[in-house]
Amino acid sequence: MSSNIYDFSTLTGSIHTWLSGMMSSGWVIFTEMVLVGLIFLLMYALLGLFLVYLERKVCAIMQNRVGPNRVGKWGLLQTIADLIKLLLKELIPIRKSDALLFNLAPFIVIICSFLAMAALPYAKGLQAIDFNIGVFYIMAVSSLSVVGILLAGWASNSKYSLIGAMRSGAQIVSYELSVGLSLLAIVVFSGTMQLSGIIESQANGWWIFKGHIPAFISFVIFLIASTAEINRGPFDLAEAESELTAGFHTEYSGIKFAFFFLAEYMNMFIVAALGATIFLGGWMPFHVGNWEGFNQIMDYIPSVVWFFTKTFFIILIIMWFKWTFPRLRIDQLLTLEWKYLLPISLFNIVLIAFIVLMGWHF
Amino acid sequence: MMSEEIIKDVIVGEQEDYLINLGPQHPSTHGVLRLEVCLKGETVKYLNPHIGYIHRGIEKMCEALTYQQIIHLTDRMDYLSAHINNEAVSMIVEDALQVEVPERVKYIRTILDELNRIASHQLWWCAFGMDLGALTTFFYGLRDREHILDIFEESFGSRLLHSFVCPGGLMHDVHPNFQKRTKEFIKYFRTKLPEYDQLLTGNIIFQNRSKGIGYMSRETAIGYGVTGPSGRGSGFSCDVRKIAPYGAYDKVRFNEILETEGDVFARYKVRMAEMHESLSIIEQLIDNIPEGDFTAKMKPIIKLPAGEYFRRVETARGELAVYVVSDGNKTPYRMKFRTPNFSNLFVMNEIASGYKIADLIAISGSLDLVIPDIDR
Amino acid sequence: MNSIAQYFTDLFKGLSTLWAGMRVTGKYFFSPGAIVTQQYPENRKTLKMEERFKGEIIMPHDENNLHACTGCGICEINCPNGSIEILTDRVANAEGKLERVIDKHIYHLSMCTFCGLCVKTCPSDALAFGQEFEHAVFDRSKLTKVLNQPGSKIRKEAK
Amino acid sequence: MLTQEELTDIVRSFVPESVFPEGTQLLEVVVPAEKYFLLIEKLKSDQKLSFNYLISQTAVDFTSNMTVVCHLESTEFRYLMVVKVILTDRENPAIDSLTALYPTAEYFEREIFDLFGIRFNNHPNLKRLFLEDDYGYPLRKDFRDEVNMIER
Repeated sequence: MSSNIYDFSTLTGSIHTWLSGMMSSGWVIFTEMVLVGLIFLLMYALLGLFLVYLERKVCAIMQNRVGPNRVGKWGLLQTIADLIKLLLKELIPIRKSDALLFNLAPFIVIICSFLAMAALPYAKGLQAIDFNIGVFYIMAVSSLSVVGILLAGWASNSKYSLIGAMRSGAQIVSYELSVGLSLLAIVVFSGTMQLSGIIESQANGWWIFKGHIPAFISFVIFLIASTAEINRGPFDLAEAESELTAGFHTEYSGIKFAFFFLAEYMNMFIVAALGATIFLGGWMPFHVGNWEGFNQIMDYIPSVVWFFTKTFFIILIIMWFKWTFPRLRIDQLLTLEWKYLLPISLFNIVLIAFIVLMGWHF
Repeated sequence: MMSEEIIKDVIVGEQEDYLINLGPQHPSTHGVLRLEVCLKGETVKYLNPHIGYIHRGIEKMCEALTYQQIIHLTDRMDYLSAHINNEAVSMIVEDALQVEVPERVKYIRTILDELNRIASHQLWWCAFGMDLGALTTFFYGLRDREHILDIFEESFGSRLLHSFVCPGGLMHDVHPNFQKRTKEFIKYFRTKLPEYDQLLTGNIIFQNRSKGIGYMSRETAIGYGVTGPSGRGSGFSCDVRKIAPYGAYDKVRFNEILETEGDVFARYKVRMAEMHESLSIIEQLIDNIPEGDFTAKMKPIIKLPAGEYFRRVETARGELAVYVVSDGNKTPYRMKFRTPNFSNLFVMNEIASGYKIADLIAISGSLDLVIPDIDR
Repeated sequence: MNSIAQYFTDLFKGLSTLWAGMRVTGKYFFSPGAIVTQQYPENRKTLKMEERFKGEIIMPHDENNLHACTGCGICEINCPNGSIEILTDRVANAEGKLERVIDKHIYHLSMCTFCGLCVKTCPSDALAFGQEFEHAVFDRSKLTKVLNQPGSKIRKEAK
Repeated sequence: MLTQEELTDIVRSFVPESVFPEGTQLLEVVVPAEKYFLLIEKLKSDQKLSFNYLISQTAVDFTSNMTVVCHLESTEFRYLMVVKVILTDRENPAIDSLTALYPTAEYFEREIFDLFGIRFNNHPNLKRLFLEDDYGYPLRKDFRDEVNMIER
């Protein structure tokens, strides 16, 4: 395999050596952490804003509308204007609410999605921390956000919020299983939980192509279950605009509401990125067997571009779901999980284990 | 102090009842309706509708207005079938004075009735989809409804509240383009209706959400006086167009859509089928509008002979009955509107108890309530 | 066995209905030509209302600043909301007789429901519907309009 | 199908005191208040009539009396009938409730109570429907509201 020409480890390595020349190793680590943190914060905010814009544009076009088009070219600055508005809005304290938990909840939600971003490989050599249990880590961290949602619902002292939060709890706890099992399928294939390892194992073909039909089934299950896990339509029962007005964040205003809003979109980005990494080869270019010329051309496209293209492809699919389907009812939601997704994914895992055992995969 | 009293007043159930107020401002009540819902977990134990937030006293206002002036008030009851409401009052005056309305007027009124019915059902379809969380339906429905509203605007000058009918006929003749544009619309909408089915009717999530929910038996429907598509979804044959044909309905062939399941999906199917049926009614009439006058000869001041008059029409939501007591003056002595939504609303407690709160939204959506029509 | 077959047919049937819906939205996603939104303030120049559009009540004046209103007050009687008030004067005409002419034809746009009764019943066709629809103002009193232009006179029909 | 005369005879056999005014648009019957519930119960349960659909129930204030007007329809035979009760006591008018026969009557009667102040005996939940508790009865002819009413 020809080495990827856009390897970020050379860049990060040179920054590291440059910093090491200036200060002691402890300070180097500290400076690097601050730098990485700042970059992530910036990326978090920009990506979140862009995703909100994207969602509004995508749904507008699907609905024969134009979408935001007044602020900036094609309305690109619309979400920034919205952000400024949200920053300036009054934070309304709720009477008889639990002030500590009420204020804590948005931070829990946003910190969880922030944590998960750290382990994602954005390009070759561009990954904040490469755990050897990366998949497990992201799973664990992203499911923590349910705590924030539950707290928000409980502390709001609002009946709508409470119902929304309880729904969300039931939903995330059950769908976590399917997400886990569908990711486990690829872990079984590649034999590692390290995200960089999983990507390396897809150098000669993505798992969705290499893993026969079981991998494809896992991919579909992952799409459905992760849509449910991030509380997006058709599984947006926790918000359920027409039933619970806004569910768990009914009582939030201003920047605290913006936190929930941003976290929701970033969670969507995280699951899409995870799906792209695990099933679609992450930053790996698209290669076809022995077509050397074709593969060469593909290698010239930077790995960052590959990663974001795949991620946004999955994001588009998730948005397409939301803007097409009606919402499920809570019991149907659980039926779908426990009667369809879970048995199928369990069976799928057994099948994959068998395939791996026989060495039938590529 | 004050608020505590109000809270005490609101909580009438048992101690452990989990009461929530759905409305008066809530995305799915389509207006200012308050449903006091008692929940057990997610299940609705009972509910109690509170109305009157936009009670304007139309019946009292009518007592001070002449019959021509009343027309514009009826627009504002069920604003989505404004034309049909207008027609009801006009017909009761024509009945009382025994005026023979020109054939042309009858044809045009019937076509407009059906266009209005389609527009109303389209808006219901979009709002119903949105109640269930399918937000895209809203824009597709409104996109197609715009074509009807454009036809209305061209002929009447207004899109929603067109006081176009007056006792004896019409305010003025329809626009010369009316026939052409209506035919264009029929052709256009025939291509869009299959999309509605693909997007919502066939959708497995939608079917699971609506089948077997909000069961209303035929007896319940008759007992509560639930008419219109909601009643016909329970097998209650209540189409006034068939029972007592008015306008040009005796000259067209159409079916009364009846479903027997009585659930939300049955009511949905009735409305979808009614759109097809309305299209075919318009198709039968649009080419045969006779030439003639657009209004009968009426005196400028209308005085109904003393007596009582009763007239029923089929609006998009059910049976609108108008009851007038006249003492021979130019204003009515008493005017009563039996509006369809008033009766349709109060069946909610009966059919929504025992279902989930998400079903409650679907049920209230399937009854297709227009709140100003309830309050009047 | 049968139930297992049922399970999978249900599953695939369900998925196919979902796909049918996604095809519709997907089709519109890839056909931006289907966008129906009108860009309102931008298209003001080209925006043309229907000729019968009921925007407001106006009293048409001709080039000599003449109108047709005799001040009979029928529109005032017929208005269900009391949005028309007519103030009349008695002015001596050429023959020295006192004749009724309108001083002010006051129209409260804020109370008007556009039922069209005034336009329909006017015996001299002095009123008409205007096409203007941008009625938003910052002060409610601006919605009270005087329909006859200052210095305007009644048009004398050639008898 | 029964003719108007046959219908009249059947009603008269139920309530001999009933009066049938002449020259009305629909078949009308005026019954005394105490026989009102009985008549409608029989109209509903009779196999030949089965007036099972209460189209509308309302009241009219004739200043000398209050009249409660019910429009009934038989969904099976499509008969229409108007049942009227004249209540001469304008201060405290009271009449039996039809809620036991037609569930929809519960709300029609609440509306009548709200707007006319007619009380219904045996009504399960006789509260005002639209207006505040101390508003008065606006559809009575002697109702005056100095603030909100403009006399013309």
